[in-house]
Amino acid sequence: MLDKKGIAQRIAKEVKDGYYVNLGIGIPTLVANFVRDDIEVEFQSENGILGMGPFPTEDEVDADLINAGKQTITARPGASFFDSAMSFGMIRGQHVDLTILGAMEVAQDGNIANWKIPGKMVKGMGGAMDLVGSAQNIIVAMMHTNKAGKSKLLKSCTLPLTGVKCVTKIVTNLAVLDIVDGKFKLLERAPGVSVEEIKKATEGDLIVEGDIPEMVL
Amino acid sequence: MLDKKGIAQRIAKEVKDGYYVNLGIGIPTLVANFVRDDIEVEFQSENGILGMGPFPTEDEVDADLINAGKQTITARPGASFFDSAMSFGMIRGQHVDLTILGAMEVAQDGNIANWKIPGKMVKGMGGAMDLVGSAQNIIVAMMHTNKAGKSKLLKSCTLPLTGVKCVTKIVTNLAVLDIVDGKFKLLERAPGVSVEEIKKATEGDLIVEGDIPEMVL
Amino acid sequence: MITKTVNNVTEALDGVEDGMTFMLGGFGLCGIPENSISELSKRNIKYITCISNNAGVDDFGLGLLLKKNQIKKMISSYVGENAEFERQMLSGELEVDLIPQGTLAERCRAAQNGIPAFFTPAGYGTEVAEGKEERDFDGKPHILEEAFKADFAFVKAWKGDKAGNLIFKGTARNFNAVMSGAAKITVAEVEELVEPGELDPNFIHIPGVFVQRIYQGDNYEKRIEQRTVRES
Amino acid sequence: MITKTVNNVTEALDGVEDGMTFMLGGFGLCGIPENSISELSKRNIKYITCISNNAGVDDFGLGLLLKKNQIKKMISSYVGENAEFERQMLSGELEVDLIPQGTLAERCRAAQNGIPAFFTPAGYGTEVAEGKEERDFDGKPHILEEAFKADFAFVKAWKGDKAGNLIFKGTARNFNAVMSGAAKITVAEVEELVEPGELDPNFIHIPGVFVQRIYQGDNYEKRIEQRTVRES
Repeated sequence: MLDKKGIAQRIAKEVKDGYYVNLGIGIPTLVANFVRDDIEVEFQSENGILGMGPFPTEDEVDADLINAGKQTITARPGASFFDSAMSFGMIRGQHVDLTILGAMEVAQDGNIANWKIPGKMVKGMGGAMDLVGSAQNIIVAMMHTNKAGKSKLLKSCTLPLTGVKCVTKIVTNLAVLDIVDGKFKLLERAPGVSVEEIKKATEGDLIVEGDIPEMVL
Repeated sequence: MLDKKGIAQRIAKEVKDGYYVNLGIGIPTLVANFVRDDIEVEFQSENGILGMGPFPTEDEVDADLINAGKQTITARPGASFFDSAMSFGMIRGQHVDLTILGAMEVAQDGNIANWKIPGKMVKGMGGAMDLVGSAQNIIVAMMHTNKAGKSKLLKSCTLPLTGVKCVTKIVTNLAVLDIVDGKFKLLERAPGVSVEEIKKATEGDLIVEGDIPEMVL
Repeated sequence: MITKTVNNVTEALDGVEDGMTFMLGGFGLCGIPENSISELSKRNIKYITCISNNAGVDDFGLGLLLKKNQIKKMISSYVGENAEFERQMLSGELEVDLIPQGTLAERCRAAQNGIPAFFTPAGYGTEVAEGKEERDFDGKPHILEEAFKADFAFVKAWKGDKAGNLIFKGTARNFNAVMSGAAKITVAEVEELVEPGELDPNFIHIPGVFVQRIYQGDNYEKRIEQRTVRES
Repeated sequence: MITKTVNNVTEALDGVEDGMTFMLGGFGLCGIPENSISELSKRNIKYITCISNNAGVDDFGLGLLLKKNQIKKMISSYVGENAEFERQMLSGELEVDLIPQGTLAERCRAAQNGIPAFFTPAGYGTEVAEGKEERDFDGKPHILEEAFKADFAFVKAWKGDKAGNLIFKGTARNFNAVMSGAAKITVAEVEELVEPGELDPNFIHIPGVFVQRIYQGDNYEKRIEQRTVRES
């Protein structure tokens, strides 16, 4: 079974040379730490920077330079700053190659819910609806089940949706799955996790074809 | 009767302190020469400059600095350059206070035709349709009649339209007129021109109320 | 040169009234119009509708107005880093309209550019799409969104000149650039107000035509919400 | 850093084929992609649809392609400063679609930003509106216009870096900025190609993500159509 760091580490392997990537808050943010050194990748933050660098040193901290999580950041050589309309133009116009974000629920039709729990305080969707509404390559990073042990990979989402038919890949603490023909297709098992465990933790329809390899991190 | 320079000179009096002005090609271009020195006016050219200055000296000529008529220009202190989308955003968003352009025909309902004569070579509307489609303050600069002596101030335009119900004021070689309640309202006569002459040269309905003063240039 | 300078924040906010709709630039606390917000608080302008990506924190930014119950409605993409906000929202004192961030930005940009409405895929199939026209383009569903309408836009720039030209710094550009010219009156406060001609016309982010009033701000706190550093 | 540099114009135009739709930046001859146009002429690519504000002059700009009958259709706002253009248009050899300049710019910008369609007042009540949806907003009639679709955008910038970031100069920015990223592949030629980090990230006009290929242009003529001077 993977921890959050492990999920990020596995997702990092999906990041290809030449990709522009938008990372959501939470597990996705950790992905940047695990991207191979020998490929070129640029991170976009929707508040208006392309070419995000590491966190600043004390001396480098600049209140005018933050990421979408409001953390202080730095800019790499070749970076650029722009306004919010152009930033979402990049996203909506499908110029960003990969979007990695968290979810409360994912359904086998590719629907995703990650912004609102009725009856609870709602903070808002931020840029999530724009991202899932436009991105062609969306990886969801999440725990396979919630704290009560209930599956988060469902036949159909129960929470208010963030987007429809948009998720292409899911990496959880238990498995790597693609959405194929309206079902979850199991691709890899987390270290030490059996297909049976994954089946049990998945409420949606699961395609299991042949031997399912254990993932290599 | 006014010549083209006179028309431009009369229109210049409509340019008020603090106005951003877009000047069309032809007579309108001449308006800039007659604007009072004691007021602040900025000229916008739709190819991407606000704060157009005079033509350059030989030494100042820069191929990357032209106006919409493709003439070399200069930029005044406080000028800015921008792309074509933002330039027409200024126009469409009604940030430009006054548009002065030429016309082949103007009708008493405020319609204007200035881009196409069927059967003749058509060069295109350029930015004219965007300008007349959005500007709230449009002055037409033109000769009252065409070369054959036919009126260009009509009950209804005969040529393909550039815009509908948009013209507010017309300055010709004979008169200054406003469009009021779907008619031409005569405001001023050109020096030495009688009301009768204006009536004869105007095909559209003409409102003549009281004494019509001769214009002061 | 058409001069846009006003002497101080008091003049800059001339005409501001109860019940108006304001746009406020900034992302989190980054690039917020600190001086204009202070003045709105001081004047105790009430029943405000705020179009702003976020709602500040308890003791800074729009939190200052929330604390005094000046805000009637928030139109934002992400809120609630603010206990008082949460209390007012749950109690029903505060109306909240949550919309996708890119749609928020584009609706400002549409207002700035005279585009009354546009189609976007964001929010299709979600509650954001309720009551909105839906249409497919190239087989992909979209919804129709309209330009915002606001009385004042309050923005903050790094540098500005007396002609109203603005330059922003880093990620403080965000909504400040798209809100400039998107309301009836745009009020810009700047860290450094210079003479026309001092800013390179090739690198103006927002031309002065989009700005009605500009003033030199002061006492910028520029608070950081998540100071995150690495070992040097 | 993701590198966008290609070695020369030949590599830059890899994949260009007969029958494609191209966007070409520039206003008149100001800021046109001279090197890419030369290469299109040299390769004799035919049956082209060109989205370009103008059509060049007889012996320069798109006039070079017109002369060789490479262009099937022009989508422009103002044309015909060019005798050969006029001849081909009147003879019916050349299709011409004339659209308002602001609509042309916004349809490019829409393609760049993933907006499939938007409403504009330009052209309402004229033949431009024929066959288009009309709708009133605030009592004012508008028409619906759609984003362009193009295979390649050819743009020209003043400076660019290897990451594809672009900076334009003066009024040569025009359609070059709005066409960048508005086609499947954007090819930028620059007067000066520099290393990443040499351009100030705060003053990039077009971020590299909108550009697929960038190359150092050469032999820029930068012709002036209407050289107009005053006495010094």
